[in-house]
Parts: sequence; structure tokens; C-alpha cells
Amino acid sequence: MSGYERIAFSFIAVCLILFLPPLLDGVARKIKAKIQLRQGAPILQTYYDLVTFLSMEPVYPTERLAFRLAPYIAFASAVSAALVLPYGRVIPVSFTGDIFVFLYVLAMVSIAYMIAGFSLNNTYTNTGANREMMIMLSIEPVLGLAIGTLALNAHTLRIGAIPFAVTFTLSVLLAYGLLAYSVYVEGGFIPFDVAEAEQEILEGVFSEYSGYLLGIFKWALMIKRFALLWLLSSFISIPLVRNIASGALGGALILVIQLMVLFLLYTSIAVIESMNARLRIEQIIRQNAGVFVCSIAVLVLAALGW
Amino acid sequence: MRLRSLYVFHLDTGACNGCEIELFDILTPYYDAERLGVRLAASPRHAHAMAATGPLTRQAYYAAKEAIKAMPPKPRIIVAIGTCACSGGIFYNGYPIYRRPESGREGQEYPRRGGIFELVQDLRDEGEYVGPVVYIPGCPPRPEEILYGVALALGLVEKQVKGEYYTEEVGFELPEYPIEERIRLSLRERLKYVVGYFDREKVLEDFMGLVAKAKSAEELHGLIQGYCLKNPDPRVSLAMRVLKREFLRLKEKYGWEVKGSAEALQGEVRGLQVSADGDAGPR
Amino acid sequence: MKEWARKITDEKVRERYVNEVIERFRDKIIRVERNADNQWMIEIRKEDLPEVIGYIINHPEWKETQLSTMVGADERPLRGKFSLIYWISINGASGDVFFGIKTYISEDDPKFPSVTPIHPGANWYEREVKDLLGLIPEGHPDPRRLVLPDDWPEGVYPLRKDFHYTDSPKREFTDETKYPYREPPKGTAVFPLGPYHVALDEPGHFRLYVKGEEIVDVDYRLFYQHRGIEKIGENRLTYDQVNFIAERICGICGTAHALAYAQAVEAAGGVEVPERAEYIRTVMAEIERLHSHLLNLGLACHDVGFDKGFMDAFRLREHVMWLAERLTGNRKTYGMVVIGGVRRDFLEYRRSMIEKVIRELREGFQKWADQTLSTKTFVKRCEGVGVLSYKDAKRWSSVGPWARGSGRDLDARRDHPFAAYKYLDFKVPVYKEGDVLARCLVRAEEILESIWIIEQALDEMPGGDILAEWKEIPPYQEAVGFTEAPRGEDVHYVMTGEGNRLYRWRIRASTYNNFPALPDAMRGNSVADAVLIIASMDPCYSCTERVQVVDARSGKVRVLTEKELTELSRKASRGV
Amino acid sequence: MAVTLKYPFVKIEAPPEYRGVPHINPRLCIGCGACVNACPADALLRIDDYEKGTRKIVLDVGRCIRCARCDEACPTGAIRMTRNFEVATLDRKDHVEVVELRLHRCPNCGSYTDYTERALEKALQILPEGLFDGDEIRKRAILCRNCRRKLTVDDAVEASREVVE
Repeated sequence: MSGYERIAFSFIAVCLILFLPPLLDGVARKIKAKIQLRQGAPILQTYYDLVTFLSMEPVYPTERLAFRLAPYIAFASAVSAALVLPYGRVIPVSFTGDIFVFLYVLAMVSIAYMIAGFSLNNTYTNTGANREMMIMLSIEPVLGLAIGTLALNAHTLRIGAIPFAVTFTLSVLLAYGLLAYSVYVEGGFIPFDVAEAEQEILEGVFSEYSGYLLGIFKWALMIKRFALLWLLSSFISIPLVRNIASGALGGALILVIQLMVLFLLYTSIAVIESMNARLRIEQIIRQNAGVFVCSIAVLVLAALGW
Repeated sequence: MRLRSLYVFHLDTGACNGCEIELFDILTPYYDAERLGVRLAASPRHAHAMAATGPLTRQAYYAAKEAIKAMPPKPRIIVAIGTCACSGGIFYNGYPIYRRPESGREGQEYPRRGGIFELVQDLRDEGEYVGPVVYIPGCPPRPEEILYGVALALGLVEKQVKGEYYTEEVGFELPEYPIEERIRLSLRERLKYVVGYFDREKVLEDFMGLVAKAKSAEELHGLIQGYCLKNPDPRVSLAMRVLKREFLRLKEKYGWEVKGSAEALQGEVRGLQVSADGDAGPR
Repeated sequence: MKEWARKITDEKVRERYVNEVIERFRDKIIRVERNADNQWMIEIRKEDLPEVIGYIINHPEWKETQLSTMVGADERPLRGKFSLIYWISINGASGDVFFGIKTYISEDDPKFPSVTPIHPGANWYEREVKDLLGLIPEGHPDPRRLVLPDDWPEGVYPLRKDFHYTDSPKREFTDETKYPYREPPKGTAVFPLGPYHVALDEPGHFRLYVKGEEIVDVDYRLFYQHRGIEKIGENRLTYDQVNFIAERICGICGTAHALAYAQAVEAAGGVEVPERAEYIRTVMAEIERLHSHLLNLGLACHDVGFDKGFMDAFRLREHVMWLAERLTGNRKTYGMVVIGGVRRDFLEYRRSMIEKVIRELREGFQKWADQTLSTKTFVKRCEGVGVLSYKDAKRWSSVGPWARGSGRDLDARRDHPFAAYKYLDFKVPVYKEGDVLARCLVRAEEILESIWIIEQALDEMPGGDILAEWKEIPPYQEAVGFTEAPRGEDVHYVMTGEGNRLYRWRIRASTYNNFPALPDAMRGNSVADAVLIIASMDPCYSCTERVQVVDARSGKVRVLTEKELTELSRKASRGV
Repeated sequence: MAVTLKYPFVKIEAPPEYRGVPHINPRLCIGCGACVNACPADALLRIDDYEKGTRKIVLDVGRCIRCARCDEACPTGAIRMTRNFEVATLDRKDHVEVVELRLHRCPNCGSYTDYTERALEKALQILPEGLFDGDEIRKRAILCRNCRRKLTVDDAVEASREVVE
């Protein structure tokens, strides 16, 4: 792999991480609007929203530093999570054991959300933080086990290297299912968006944020969703084309397919979202507990070599 | 820079829900305010604009004040939706409605005071920044009306109304009709009970047209028969016949000379009564 | 049943009810007077209030007895005393009777024994007369302020005749004058809801006392929207103008209020309404019910994050709104009903417009219901949530779909036929489960019933005038007017006055009777469902494939028996 | 297919039955004040100035609840519900329409009466010509209330004004 390819793809990666998520959000909004038989916002609307928020002064309901820092922590964590994933044949940041880093920084986004929620004496933010915590605690192990199963199969602890090495067995296929589920839940899509439920708890933690802090926070969450879905899309697309793609051109091919799968995923998620109502938190926890048991079984299967 | 994104927080200061639901309505498929970048904000902290409805009751006043203060310092656009928010509406001087002392409670001031502006003025007096107020009257305003107001706030359209001050110089018209003004007014009043205030103008106009053509009561009778045959609406036909009966009765009452013999006319009037009361309306 | 047949049976039944009360309390009754066809006023001493009212309301054989409204009036200029009237109705299609239990209270001793301990449904009414007239209910379990704003001074009573309607006295707004909420139960946290909460379309403050996410108890402060309408109606406006403020009591069920008011004045003043006007009123009331129920079903979807259902319901509803706009000139606040009749006629083209819209609506609504009930996550959120037992519904005198979802079989359209309902045939859906889904099914069925009612009314609409001429209303006549709004029975009491103005006007909206029952429905549920339950008191969810079956068989709702319908909806409620 | 209307980018007309904002045609208004009495929301005002001899009929669209009672009451059809609804503005003054009319001055004593010149003209138009001695009434109708009382004339104008109102 040439240095140029590395630099070019890393640059593209950073651009994608920062600027693609709002577009994806806009696309999702447009799709939902179309399903509801209305025109919907322009595809670029999320950019406009972000720009207006980022250009506005926030109001500080508290003096606590945690409140001010939380959006930045979330943003940095989300970007870091996205950076350990493969873009074409290039992984911008890669080292042994980055699986754990990925899971860790992903959790950090949620933790930042909780820090923010608990830094205020407000029932809505507290409830939002509480729900986020419960969801994270119930789904992160599933995500970890799913990736762990795949890592076991691929014999690598680099998350970006897994899709290049994974072989298809029963346990891997099941792990893919679990991965998809946990990505969906962790992404906070309907029916699992209880932490930011607008009608129930006024978007939870966000209810006290304003101005550019809100902008950064929302951006961070979009990047987190992007990272999660990019993970899934990489795991789907790279094994398909890894044998025929070599060199910089191959990398570009992979990237294109990754993007296509990503858009496909986003589209289907938007469709699922508009066809569902939000669940109650205890319903979600019950469901996730069941899935967790399954994921342990899958890991055992993988350990047995199936 | 034109605002391309407008998060609106909805503030109900005691409205009847008519405006609330129309506000919801502009988010729904036929109107879809999202295409203009409008979204309902969950919290005043996110809001660029505050959509206020209601006449501002005293109980809501304090909470409403806190809500506006919780908004980011700028732009704080206030969108007053509905007549109540614009000026207090029909409730303007009820005892639980908030009004500033200088607005009085029974004044003859104009533009009429009341509604959300009382709160805006209080906040400005306290030194809080509050942005422009867009007034969207209506009871409740149609969704298009609200969209128009929002578009005005976003700078997408130009305003169309302008205050007017007319004096005698505009001139005076006292229109003449084919029938005497007093009789016209009586007939107009009678029609209110038959077809209602809205449709009566059209019916009366048609009737006067026929009267102008007719030279005698018989001829009028014939013309009205013809009109009813052409017009398939039984309600309009009924109204026409009622009008004719009333018209002939009034003519007689005031001692005008009615063409045709009195006896024939009497018989006709009686006949009309039967037909007007008997076969009226669709069954 | 034909009208004359109903009248004859009714008269006998009525006599039985009235005679029984008179027999039993012979020595306690001071005066009995028949105010209107179905309204008897019985005057008693104030000490006997709890006994007499308790007897009628808790009568074991009388069906669905109900405290319909309670009126306090300042009759000092007339008789030197205050008056109280408890209006109790008998429902359940077992006789059309309203009892007005009246008592006078002197100014020197403005106390009366509270009825609330016997019938909790009187809770708000008695707090309200305390606020507005200064009559003190003795033995009331919760004598906190209800109606007046927190910054209203003590000892000023706006509904007394010596209070000028535009006065607005104030006291300092401090922490002490703030509403005294109940202390949270041990080990609970307070979860405030409102007054400005996105999903509550009106302001009201709720305190949910929660353990984790479970609601243990609820307290509330409402009347953020108290606008002093009664006082304005008694002072500033004339009889005809009051219709328009009555319409603006509620922007969603305005016609029901305007109609209730008009009927009250018509009953008090002996104004005969032309038959055609009655039919037009009926059609307008049903069109209003259509849009209101669609709205409520849509908002229920919105409250659980199911935006597709919300958008689709509103898309359907929009056609009803456009229809209303073309019929009356406005999408809401139709301005149709006035004393003596209606203001606009249904010309031929308007008739065919209605027919077309309701035909399309029936189809569209069935599709919507199908789609919504096949959304598993949505049904999961509604089933078994916010259960209101029959006992609770009865003891709070709840009305409308909120009560019918809990098994109360009452509907003013059938039990106290007004407008043209006496000539029409329709069913009153009742469900026993008492949860949010049950309320939803009631509403969904009512949409179909409404369509059916409109079809009949258009077919049978007679000719004639649409407005009666009336010159003068005799002063100091009392009567109540009642309608079935989309949310339940609305009752307006009027006492006519001099100078083309009302002496006393008492509005009782349906939610007034439903709201006090809300804490009972919310206890034990999750915080996440709080908004949904609140919404379901008023709006509701979807209906089911049952609707499709109904149409596929015959195109008419009539064909299915009640039993079949109930079975089908049971299936629906068990899961899709 | 999206059903969204293109408004406000494409104009939409309200249906013919729509009750939009009312508008006073100043050429028809006679300043009788029937609309002011009918208005439940006090969106219409009648402000008399006996010094200057003017009457102002003020319509504030921002207070109007669009019940069309004024339309119903107006004897000359001067105030009418239009189909216009695009009246949002940032300045409440844009909502106010004022018609200023001259009050009739009594030719006998020179003080202003409580009706306008135009209302008098209208009243004379309504007066039944054949019924009484028209000229006599016409002579008395133009006097102010006091002068008329002095002349002990029956209140024909009042009667006709009642018809108007």
C-alpha cells in the first residue's frame, strides 16, 4: 500500500466522517417524508440546521464544567470511533486491540450524554441519561460479543482488519445478525429512541442544550450513528469484494461499495423507523436481555469452531 | 443571512386549541412546513422562534415568561398565531386575562391591545431582548395563513396588508336597486331565515333581476317558475318563491299599485304559500 | 324507535323517576318545578344536599346516574341569596331525565355541606364555587384553589354580581402564593410535566410522583386556560353574541358548545327550532366528531413516535376540514349554530360534497386502521396501559369515550336526544377493558357511526326554514342544554336575564368531568406512558380489521350485530 | 406520491364560501355603527368626535374572530367578508382600517347630531314616500334630537334607523 493511497484515503475518511452524517440524516428525513406522502425538508436541511445552531450563542443553565465539556467529549469520541474503521483498504488509525478502543469510545459518547444529563437538576435530562445508561448497558455487551465472535473467527484484534479476514461459518452469520441488531439499537433509531424521545421527555438531555453546544452534540450523535453503520456496511461489503480489489483502484472500489451499502442501510432504517412506534424502556431491556443470551450462545458456537 | 432553519417552540397562553391544532396541521402532509425548514422544538432552548397562541391568561403568564427567557438570546422571533395572541381576541378583557396597566380594560385604542405583545413589552421593559413579532390573525388561522406568516418571518414573501385611513374624500355611493330600498332590506332579512346570511345576496340579486324584467305580477310569477325550472337547487327555488310572496305582500301593504287584479293576486299568494310550505326542500 | 313512541314511553318513565324522588323526600322538598321537557328542579334545604344527591346518584337500579353539572349563582339581586343547583342526569337509555337539585345559601352563612365525600365527581364543582363565588363546601377533602390564577387575591370572587367583569385584581406572585402541591409520597421523585410540554397541546401542570419510571401518584394544577368566559358572557355580550364565545371555549369541539348553549336558551325561552335546522346542526356536530376523533387518533400515534400513523390520520382529516370550510366558511369555529337555528343552509352542491367526502373517508379510514393496528410496536404501547376501572369512571362521573372505554354505557345523543338524533338510528360502542386501546376502539367505531349518522341525516333532511324568528326571551328562566361533544357530554346551564343578556351561564365541558379521574388511570403506569394516557382521555388509537370485515360484507355498518363487533374487537385487542 | 401543496410559492385561493378578513368599502359605509354593535370581539369601534364633527368606524383585523356578524348586520353591504387570508405582518398598524365620516350638523342649532350625513341620506332613501307627508318628515329628519323634540315631531328617523339597524 503506497503512502499516497494512505494519505488520500485518510483524508477522504476524515471528510466523510465529518460531513457525510448530516447528509445521511437529510436523506433519511426525505425518505420518511416520502413515506408519509409529503414533500419533506430539502436533503441539505440538516446542514442548515447545524449551521444555524453552530452560529448561535448557547444559554448555560448551570455553571458546571461537565455540562460544557460533554458535547466536545461526545464529538471527539464519536470521531475516534469512526477513525478505526476501514475506508477502502485504508484504516486511518489502526493498532492491535483497537476493538476495545472502538467499544470504549463508542461507550464514551453515551457516557458524555450521561454526564451531561446528570450535571443538571432536571428530571427530563436525568430520565434521558438514565434511559441512555440502561440501553447502553443492555446493548453494548451484545455489540461486544458480536464483534468478539467475528474477531475470534478472523484471528485479529484490529477491528478494521476483521472484514478482510473473516470466513463464513454458522456462528459468523449469526454474529452478523446480532451486529445488525445491536447497531440498530445503539444508534437509537425508532423504536429504540427512548433516550431522546421528544414527546415523552423533551429529547431528554438535549432539552437543556442550546446554540453551538447543541449543534456539536447533535453532530456527535450523527457521527456515532455513522460510525456504527459504517462498521456494519464495512463488514458486509468488504468480504464481498476483498478478493477482487487490489491496489488504490481496488480501494476506491471498496469505498464505493461501502458507501452504497451505507446508503442502503440508511434507507432501510428510515423505512423501518417510519413503520414503528417507540417502545417503552422496560420492553427494550427485556428484549435486549434475550438477545444477550443469544449472543453468548453464538460466542460459544464460535469457540467450538462452527 | 436568511434563516434556512427555524425551530419553533409552541407556547399556549390559554388558547382554545383551535390554533394549536392548526399549528400541528402545518406539519402534516398537505402543508408540510418542514420543507421551509420549520420544525417544532421540544424545548425552548432549541427554539429560534416562539409560536404563541392564546390571549395570555394570568396563570400562564409566569410560565410563558420563563419559557421566553429560556430561549437562546437571539433571534427570539415571536410568532403570534391567532387573533387571541395578536390582540387578546374575544376574551381580551375577561378578569383572568393579563393586560398591562396602560392597555386599560375597556379602551377605545387602536390597534387593539392584548395578547402576547403585553408579555413581550414586559420583557423588553425588563431589559430582555425579544425579536420581532409576526402577527398572524385568524380564528383560527388557516394552515396556509400560518405558512404565509412563517414565510414572512423567513423573508420568503412580502407582506400584503397595509393600514388604511379613509375619509369622506373617497366619495359616497348610495346604490339604487330595481325595488325600493325598504322592501329590499325586508326581503334580505327574510332570506336570512330561509337560506342564511351567506347565500342570500346571490339569491336576492337574481330575484331583483327578475323583478326588473317583469312588468306585472303574472309575468314575475312566470319568470320565477322558469328560474326554478332552470336551477336544480330546491333550496334556491324555495327561497325565490318565498321572496316573491313576501315581495307581493309588502307591495300591497304599503299601498302600491299592483299590476293585475287584486283577487287574482290574492289567489296566487295563497297558492304560493301552499307550494312554498308544502313541497319545500329535498326529501 | 319513532319519535312519538319514544315520547310516550319516556313520559311514563320520567314520571316514575320523579315520583320516586318526591315520595322518598316528601318532607324535605320545598318546591318542585318542571323547567323544560326533561328537566325537573327540586328545591331542598342545604343540609339535605348530600342525602338527596347521594340517593339519586347511588341509586342501585337507576342506570348510569351522573352528576352532569353543578351551578352556583349569585342571586342576591333577585332573592338576596346565593343558589346552588346540582344537575343529575339518568342515562343508559333508560329515560330522559335531568334533576336539578337546588338550594339557597344566605350571604351571612356561605357554607354548605360538601357532596364530594359521597360522590367524588363533585370535587371540582365545589372547589369552583368556592373560588368564584365564595361558597364554602364543608367537609371537602381537597379545598385547594382550582380555577383562579395563583396571583389572584383571597376574598375576591369574580362571579359575584358586585364584581365588574373587567376588573382584574392582583396580589404579589411569590413562592407562598404558588399552588400548594401535595407532598410527594416517601421514596418518590417528582417528575413535572408541563405547562409547556410538546405533546400536551394545552398547558397544564402535572406532578408525577415516580419511583424509577413508575408513577406512584399524580397531582396537577390546571386552569392555565381559564379565560373568564362565563363572566364575559353574562356582561359584555348579548344572547346572540354569546354563541360565538361559546364556540371558542374549545377550538376542537366548538360546535358542541355553541349547540349546548343555544339549546339551553331555546329551552329556557321556549324557542322552537325548525326541523331542517336540527338536521343541519346534527350533521355539523358529526363532522366535528369526525375531525376530532381523527385528530385524537393521529396525536396518539404521534405521542408514541409513530409518525406515519400521525401523518396519515391528519391527511385523512384534512379532507374533513376542507369540507367544513366549504360548508361553513371556516375550518373550525364554524359559526353555524345560533339561537333558533343555523346560519348557513346546505345547498344542493354542498350536500353532494358531504356525500363524496364521507364516502372517501370511510375507505381511507379503514386502510389507516388496518395499517396502524398491524404495527406491533404501536399496539404494544397501548394495550393494558392507563386502565380506568368502571368503578372509578362512575365515581368521577366520567363521560364520553373515556367512560365508554371503561364500560359506562352513556351517550347524550341517545339518552337525552337533542337536535335530530331523535330521528336517527345509531349505536353507542362500549368497551369494558378500560385501557388506552379500548378508548381507541370506541373512537374508531364512533367515526364509522358518525359517517352513518351523516348519511341518514342527509337522506332524511326536511325542507323549511333554517332559522326561527324570536323576539324576546323571558327573563329569569332556567334550563340546561346538553350535547354529546367528541369528548363526551357538554352541559350548559343558563338563567336568562334582562336587557338581552344572560343572568347566569354555566359551562361544563366534557373534560371537566373526565380529568379528575386521570390520576386513577395513571397510577402504576410508566412515565413514558403519561402523555399517552393524558392524550387518550381525549384522543385515542386505532381500530382494526373488524372495520374491513364490516365493509367487505355489506358496505354498511348496520349488518353486524353488537355481539359480533365486540368479538372482533376482542380479537383485535389481543394482538395483531 | 407526495400530496404537499406548493403554497406559499404558488398562490392558493380560498374557497368561495370562505370567511376571510372583513373589509370596509368606504364608498358604501354610512357610519351607522350596526356592525359595531354586532361584533362580539370588539374588533370594530365607533369613535365620535363632537368637537370636530367626525365619526370614525375602526376595524382591527387583528382582533376580528371572523364570525361574519358585521357582514350580516350591515344595511348597505359596506363591510364584507373577503376571501383574503394573507394578512400576517410585523406591524399591528397594518391591520387597522379606519373610515372617518362627517357627522350631520343640525341646521337649526348648529350642533352635531349622533348620526352621520350619510346615514341621514340612507334614512331618507328608506323613508316610505307615499306613506306620510314626505316633505314634512324630511324637514324634521335633518334636525338634531333636541331641536326635533322641541318641534314635537314623532321620531320618524329613529324608526327608519331602526329599520337600518
